[in-house]
Amino acid sequence: MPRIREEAVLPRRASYGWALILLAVAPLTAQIQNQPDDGQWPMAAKNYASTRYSTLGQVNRDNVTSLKLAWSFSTGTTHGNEAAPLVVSNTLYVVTPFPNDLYALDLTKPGAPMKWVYEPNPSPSSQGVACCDTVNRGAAYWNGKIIYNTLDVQTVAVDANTGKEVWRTKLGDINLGESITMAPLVAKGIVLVGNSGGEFGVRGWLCGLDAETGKIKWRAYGTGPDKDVLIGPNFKPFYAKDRGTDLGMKTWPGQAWKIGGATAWSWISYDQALDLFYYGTSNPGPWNPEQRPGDNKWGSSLFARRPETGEAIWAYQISPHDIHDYDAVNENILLDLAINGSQRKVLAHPDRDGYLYLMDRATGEVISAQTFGYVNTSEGVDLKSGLIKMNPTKQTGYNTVRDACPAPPGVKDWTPSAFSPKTGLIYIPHNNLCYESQAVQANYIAGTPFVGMNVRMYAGPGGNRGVFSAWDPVQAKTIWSINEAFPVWSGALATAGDVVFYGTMEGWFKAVDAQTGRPLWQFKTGSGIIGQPVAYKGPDGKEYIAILSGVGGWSGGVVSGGLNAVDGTGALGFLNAMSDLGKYTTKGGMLYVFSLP
Amino acid sequence: MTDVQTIDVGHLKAYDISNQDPLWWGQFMFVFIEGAMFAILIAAYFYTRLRMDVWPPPGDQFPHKLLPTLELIPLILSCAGTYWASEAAKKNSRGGMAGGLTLNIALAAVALWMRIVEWHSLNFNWMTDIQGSYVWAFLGLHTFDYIADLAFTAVLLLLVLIGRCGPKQRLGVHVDSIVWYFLVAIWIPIYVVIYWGPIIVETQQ
Amino acid sequence: MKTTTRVAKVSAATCTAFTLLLTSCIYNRQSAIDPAGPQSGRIDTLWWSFFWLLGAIFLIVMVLTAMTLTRQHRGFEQEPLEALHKASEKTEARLRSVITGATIVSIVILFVLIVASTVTGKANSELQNKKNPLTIQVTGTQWWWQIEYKMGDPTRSLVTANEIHIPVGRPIQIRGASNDVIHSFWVPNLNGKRDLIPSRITTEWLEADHPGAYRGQCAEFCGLQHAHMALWVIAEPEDKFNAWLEAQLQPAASPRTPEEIKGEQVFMNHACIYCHAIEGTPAAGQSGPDLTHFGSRRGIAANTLPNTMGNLAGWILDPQTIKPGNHMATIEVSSGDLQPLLEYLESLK
Amino acid sequence: MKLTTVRNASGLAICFVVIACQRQHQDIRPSPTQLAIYGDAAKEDALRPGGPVSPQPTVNNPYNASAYDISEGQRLYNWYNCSGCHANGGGGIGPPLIKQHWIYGGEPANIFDTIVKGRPNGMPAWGGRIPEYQVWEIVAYIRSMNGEQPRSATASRADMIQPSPQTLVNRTNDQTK
Amino acid sequence: MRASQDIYPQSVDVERDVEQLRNSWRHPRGVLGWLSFTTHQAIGTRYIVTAFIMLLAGGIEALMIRTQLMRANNGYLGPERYNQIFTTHGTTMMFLFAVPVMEGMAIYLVPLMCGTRNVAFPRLNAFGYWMYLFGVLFLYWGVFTNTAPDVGWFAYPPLSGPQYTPGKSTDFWAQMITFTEVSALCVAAEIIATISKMRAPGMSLNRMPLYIWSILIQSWMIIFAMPAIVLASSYLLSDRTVGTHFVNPAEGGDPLLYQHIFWFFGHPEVYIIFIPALGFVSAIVVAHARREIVGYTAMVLAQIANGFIAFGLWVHHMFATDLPQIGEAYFTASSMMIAVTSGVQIFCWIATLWSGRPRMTTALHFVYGFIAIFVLGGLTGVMLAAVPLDLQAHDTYFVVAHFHYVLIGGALFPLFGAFYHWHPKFTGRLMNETLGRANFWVLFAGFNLTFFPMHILGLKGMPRRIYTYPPGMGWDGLNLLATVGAWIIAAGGILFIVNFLWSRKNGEVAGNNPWDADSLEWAASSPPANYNFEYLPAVTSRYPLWAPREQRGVVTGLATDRREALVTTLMDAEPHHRYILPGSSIWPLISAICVTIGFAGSVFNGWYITWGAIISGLAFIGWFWPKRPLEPAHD
Repeated sequence: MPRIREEAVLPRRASYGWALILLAVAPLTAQIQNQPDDGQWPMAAKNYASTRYSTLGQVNRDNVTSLKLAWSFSTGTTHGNEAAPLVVSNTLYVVTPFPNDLYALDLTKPGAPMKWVYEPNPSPSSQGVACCDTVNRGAAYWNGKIIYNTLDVQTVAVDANTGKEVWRTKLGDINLGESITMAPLVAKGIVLVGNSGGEFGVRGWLCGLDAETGKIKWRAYGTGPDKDVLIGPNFKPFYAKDRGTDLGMKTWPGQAWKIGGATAWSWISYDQALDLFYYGTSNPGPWNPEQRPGDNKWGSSLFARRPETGEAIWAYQISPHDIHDYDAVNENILLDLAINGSQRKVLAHPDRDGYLYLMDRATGEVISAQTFGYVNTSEGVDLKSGLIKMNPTKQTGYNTVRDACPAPPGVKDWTPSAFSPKTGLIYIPHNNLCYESQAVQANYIAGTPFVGMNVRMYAGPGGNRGVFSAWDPVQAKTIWSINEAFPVWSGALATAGDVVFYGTMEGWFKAVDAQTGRPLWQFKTGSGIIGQPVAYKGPDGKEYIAILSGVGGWSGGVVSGGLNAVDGTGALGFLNAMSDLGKYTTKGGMLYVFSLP
Repeated sequence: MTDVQTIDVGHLKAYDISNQDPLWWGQFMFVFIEGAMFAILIAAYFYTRLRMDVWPPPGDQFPHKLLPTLELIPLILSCAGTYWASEAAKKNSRGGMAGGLTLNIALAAVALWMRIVEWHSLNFNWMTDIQGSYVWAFLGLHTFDYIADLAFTAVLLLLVLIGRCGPKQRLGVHVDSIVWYFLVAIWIPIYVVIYWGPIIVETQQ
Repeated sequence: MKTTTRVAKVSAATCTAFTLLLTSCIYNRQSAIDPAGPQSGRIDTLWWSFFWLLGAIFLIVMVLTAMTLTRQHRGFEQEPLEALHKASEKTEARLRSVITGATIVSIVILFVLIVASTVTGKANSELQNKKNPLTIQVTGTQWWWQIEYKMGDPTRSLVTANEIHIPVGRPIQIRGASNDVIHSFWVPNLNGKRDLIPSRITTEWLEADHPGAYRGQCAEFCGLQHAHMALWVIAEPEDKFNAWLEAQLQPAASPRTPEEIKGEQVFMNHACIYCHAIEGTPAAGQSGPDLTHFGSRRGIAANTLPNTMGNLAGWILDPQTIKPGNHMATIEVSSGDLQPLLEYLESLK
Repeated sequence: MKLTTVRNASGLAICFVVIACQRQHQDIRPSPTQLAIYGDAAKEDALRPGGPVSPQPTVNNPYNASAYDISEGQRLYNWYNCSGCHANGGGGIGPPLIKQHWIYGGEPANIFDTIVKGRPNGMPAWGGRIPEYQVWEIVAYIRSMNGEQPRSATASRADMIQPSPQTLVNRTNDQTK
Repeated sequence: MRASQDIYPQSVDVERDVEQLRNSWRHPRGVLGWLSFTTHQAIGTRYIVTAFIMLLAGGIEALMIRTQLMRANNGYLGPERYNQIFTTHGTTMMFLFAVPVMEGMAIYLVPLMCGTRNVAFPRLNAFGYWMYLFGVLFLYWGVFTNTAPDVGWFAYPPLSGPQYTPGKSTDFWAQMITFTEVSALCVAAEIIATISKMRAPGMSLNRMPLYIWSILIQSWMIIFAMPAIVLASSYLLSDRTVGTHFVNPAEGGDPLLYQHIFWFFGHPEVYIIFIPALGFVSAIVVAHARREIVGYTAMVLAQIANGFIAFGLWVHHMFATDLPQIGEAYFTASSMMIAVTSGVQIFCWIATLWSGRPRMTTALHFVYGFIAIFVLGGLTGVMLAAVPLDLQAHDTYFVVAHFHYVLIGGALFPLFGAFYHWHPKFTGRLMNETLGRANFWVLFAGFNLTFFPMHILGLKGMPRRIYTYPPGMGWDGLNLLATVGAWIIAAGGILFIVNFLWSRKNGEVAGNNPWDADSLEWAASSPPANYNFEYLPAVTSRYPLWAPREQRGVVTGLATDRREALVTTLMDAEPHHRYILPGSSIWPLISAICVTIGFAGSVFNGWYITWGAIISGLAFIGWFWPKRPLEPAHD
């Protein structure tokens, strides 16, 4: 799951990660979260709460129609450009897909010339273990350093001014199928990095690194005994189903947990007040559920941990025995909302299984879980037990299962949502896909995929493959939605100007009214958009909107990887749904920056 | 020696254009075989159908119903031509046979054209999935028989027109009519299966 | 000497065939009429009742048929058969009533047989109502058996191959599945056969009355090596079974001697690792039989050969001669590597 | 394709006999493996500095056009996880194998080389582990994906959900061209 | 007997009529002429000869199988070859020998027994034979090019599907089925038409010989059963060649559906084979016990019931597939019902023999052998109908023993009996009785030696279709015994061939009715003239040749200068109208060749279906194109 999703999610997630990292960089972060926006974008998600909300209001619903291209920059790579650019101190940083070059662009000069470029030269072989395109979702700024991950399982810190490498740490082994595509987050001086490779039979982990030295302080595995998962005496899951000792081992047959996935390949949020960070783990491996009876903890689970020690405080397994590859890796937006009259610290998690989980982020209690798209693989979440009720007729296995919705990319994949405090709405870029599948025996060979599923995806009810919708977390219902032909695989951006930005895979960059969803403005970029839009205040005081264009990822592999749609089971079945993408867009890799004239 | 008993049949007709002729029986047998095959195929279709949780299989369009339903009109009317020709054959009326066969062929050709147009609009083929396999089997087998009989009827018409039409050929016209009635009659259940089958048994969701 | 043996065998077999059908079947490790469980026991009883009843009918019919030769014309001599080619009305009527009577008798007998058969079938299906069943999934694969013990607790699930251990006196549910073509699971001493059909799960219940090793074999033609697809069912007392289960649940024994250590490396560095799994090592291939406790098994290559080091060497070096067409790759193992590999594999008790 | 033409031309062809023999041959007892790597078997680049050279030796696939070995190749393609990256030919993590343009050459010897030696951008090197004869069987299967094996030697489908219903039509048409 | 004026009415000119009949029924000359024959004697003979060659081929394959299984771990045949051989053996015996030989006998005998001149559609008859022959050549072309099918005569998917059996071997098998089913359907249709419409005047349904009844029932069974195998083989073939999904479970197909359809054909197939054989037995018993059958009505009803029940018990081949128990009970009951209907017939024969004056000819020897073997096979069949027993015996040598007892006992023994019985009619000479009896006893002993031990082998756990077995299973001795038996059967077969060849030249000249038998074929000369009868007979009883002379009759008034027969009504066989039979023609062969090109080519390339259909269509037009002068209109 992690790998698959990664491709799709790259642009937005990257931004999110960057933002988080910046926030983590101590005093600055606190300010960003709690004080008026300084117009910077220090981590992929803009802030620790992952709201992707910019308080800049210069571009508003009235004048957005006159938004013009200010300048552009080619990333020189044509694989999925999923990253969010960072803007710190009048410099814009952008990470490319493999070979993961880092560009620093000087915003003070016209046309934003390049200040420096950093080339980490990751091992080319790592491309062979990137499940869903060789994407990277972005960097994080911390204390004068840009910190990000390379595909070949390394984390690097680069001096933000000079582009010199500060430290580099190797965290895993590509020969075991590991890779990293996520944007790191820096909290309390700890760089949080998780691996990818849930489709390669890796054992998932999340590492805490010292942001100054790059030393590994702790490593929390996604499977295995409690000491590996860093579950200790303070671990208090809300639901009985998640309590017990060594569940990460006892819910697996034999030694299967050692190759059981549960990676952390996507977003991390951090609550400074509670001193907890939140992330989700990927699917258990292999995808073929017949080979791993049991709940397969801690695959497809949400974790709350302490940054310094990595110690788990609570966990909630969203999809026990995840049969549909519904990782739980999607972003967790940290909000303070009035629910039933009382103010609560919540976490909004739009999951791939189609439910938007609103949880108490201190305890892990699910407050509400409602579907935000068409779902027939499950019939609801029991708030008492925290268990999801799966639809038995859609259980994948050796017999073909047809018409299961949502498809493995979920109602929503990694593509991060934005939250606007002005409207109180969450803006969700998501999919409308169903699939048919048949399990086949997955053979484990280290460093090669460990999946065991033949899949064909196709458009869900209505025929549109993508949706962009606004969700009211309090009422738990969709306020408005826009259908798109292709899955909406970009991140979302909400601004104080009551405008919401997102991109489509045909290459349109769109602005819509945050209240009503009315389309306001659109611009056709050179390639399909799967990146994460950001807003920043330039040295000239103007508000700029930036977006990476460059199709790819899991969904766009048909174009970026030159895949052959004759085989619909290609790209883990996504090819079947995307066979016509090549008629709409070609490869690309370009940063577009817009402003009012 | 005593003579054995004698039955003189010299006065009997040398042929009989009716269901008493062995040729009629032979033709009936083949119709029967075809009918049995289509019956098993229809049974197999529903057996398969009931084993699937979703029908039609995802991705397959629901077949259009307008054109195939309209197709029934020329198809059923063509039987009138057949009937006319076969009655004329009994009465040895060349004009009647020619007229009947022409009408038959013309209407059948219209129906065939409509069928092929509709066939081309299907978004699945035999390799797509099980429904595709069955629909193409139905259409393929029936259309094959249909075209074959149409060709045979055309040859009969040609014989009638050029005057090489003895009792045997007239018997042929008569016998051909059962095949045609059969092809029309069997099309109706096939039509129901192909075009209404996807909605006859309720599928989940 | 061989000839003598064969002659002896021939004469023994001849006796068996024609005189001692009963005794010939008493000892057999893969026999339908040497029952070792309640299921096969009932079938055995049914078989013998059918055998005696139908055998008697056969004899009666044969005697009557023979009598048409020996007693011909009795009672009819006076009738002018040659002229008329028929008997008197009286005789015809008598014959007709005899035929009618015989028909009625056969219908009654068949009815009895149907009832007996249905009752036996019903009784055999009762086993599934017994408490404390053990579920074993048997997956047929060209050409070996994958055996999975399905416990409620996933950590106590077990994967092995070609050898099933069961506790005596406990009902066993066999869930039959197939990875490729149709196979049939058949351990005649315990119960009848059940097809393993891709896309379906079939079930069969069996139980062993007393300890023993019972051989089974694939009974549905499944391709080239249909003949070499055997398995053992080993029925043991509950405590012995539990001990076996505990041992099997452990990861593979670590190699101890230098030879074994080298053997492990040989295994990991050849294609073996792609297809076979040894729990506790990086080898986790699923395409071939699980070898975690290979050394404890009775046979290799789906019991084509007894599990000895010599046989194993032959099997590794040239599997296609021993079992032509099977899916074990012919890999090249150098002579220096072979012995350590053998020792390592045999050490996996 | 060519064979079809031959058949059409010769009507009831005696060559059927020959074809059938060859396609049907089941070499289930492969010759001992050598694990030789045909490093220079085929060049990836047509350009030769220094002017024209004498023809390169080409290594032929011993299992070309053998139905049994193509099907064995298909089994091994899945067993050795080729399908994990290349799916059923459409690609995903790895590039597609149903295609016209080969990064490292599409001749049997090139594909053999690619499998045995690996390629720098993520293709693992399988040499030394997968026996040589099996590599050739996989090569034969991969070539069949592109219609480069006689249709009479390739399977019409496998017993699994099919790669792509819509586009398979075109694929078949391509093959019959 | 020569045609002579004295036995016929004075009103006819026998000399002239016979002369004209000879002319109008004369076979064309030359190779091309030989290929154009359409008389039922010629076609029937061709069927029988081809089928016996297939019996020889299947027998050789059987010997190879038995030789391989002679001892444990035998290396005579490898698994590839063994699987091909046992598949070809089963396929040959079921499709290329048993059904065609029964059809051949029917084609030869039915017009004679019905008292008419030819079958209703002589050219279709020739076409059917050519299709059968090409089917034979097609399969054996595969066998000799190492493309023999190796998936069993039942070819269960998925093993026989595109994934697990690459190459063309199974396509050859499936297409061979198409050939034989076309042939069988042609024969069935023309036999039904002949029996229904062309019986001698007076031969009402209740006067039809039992053999005619059995063939009528068999033909109807073919009509009902063959469409199922058409579908099953088309499923397989189209899945294999063009990628349909009829048996692909992943895309919604079902391998068990194939089994259902296959056995919906496959079980009746067994009855299709042995119901005519029961007809042989009835004919032989009546003729050689020299008395009318006891319980004619019961026999007829039992046969009809057999025909119906045969379609209701196919699932007993599938008990091991875990079907619902209620269904199993039904199929157990229906399977056992067959024992009643078969039992009635056995009782009737025994009663007939009991009350008759049996003449212990070789033919009757084979009938006695038949009763012994068939009853045993039937009783083991009753055992197999019981689900619990079947679950043990299914797919073991017990079943092998059972169906060889039923098929060899139930079909081959009567067939040999029939051959000895009708040989004088076919050739004009009797077969040697001494050799014949030797032939019977060797066959009988060899048969039991081969197949009886297999019952025990099955119970001792030996599965079918294994190419070898390990030593120490307790199977060695019995297998050796069976192999010895198989070689003894082969010796019996050689005796038969010797007898046949010897008798062709040296057999005693038979005369029209050497057995003083009852049915009409014995009224024709031996061998029969192309036109069978100078004057078609008329009938007033069930046993026309045993009727007093004053009750016999003949038909006059049929044209003799062309091939003309009489059509009678269905029930009472009243004369209705005259019917002109077509003469010799090369077109059936041309059509068969065109169809063969389509069928054989489509295995390699789907377009051959289209091209084959077009050229076949042209050939059929040629076939039916009216030749000048048009036949006269008499009305």
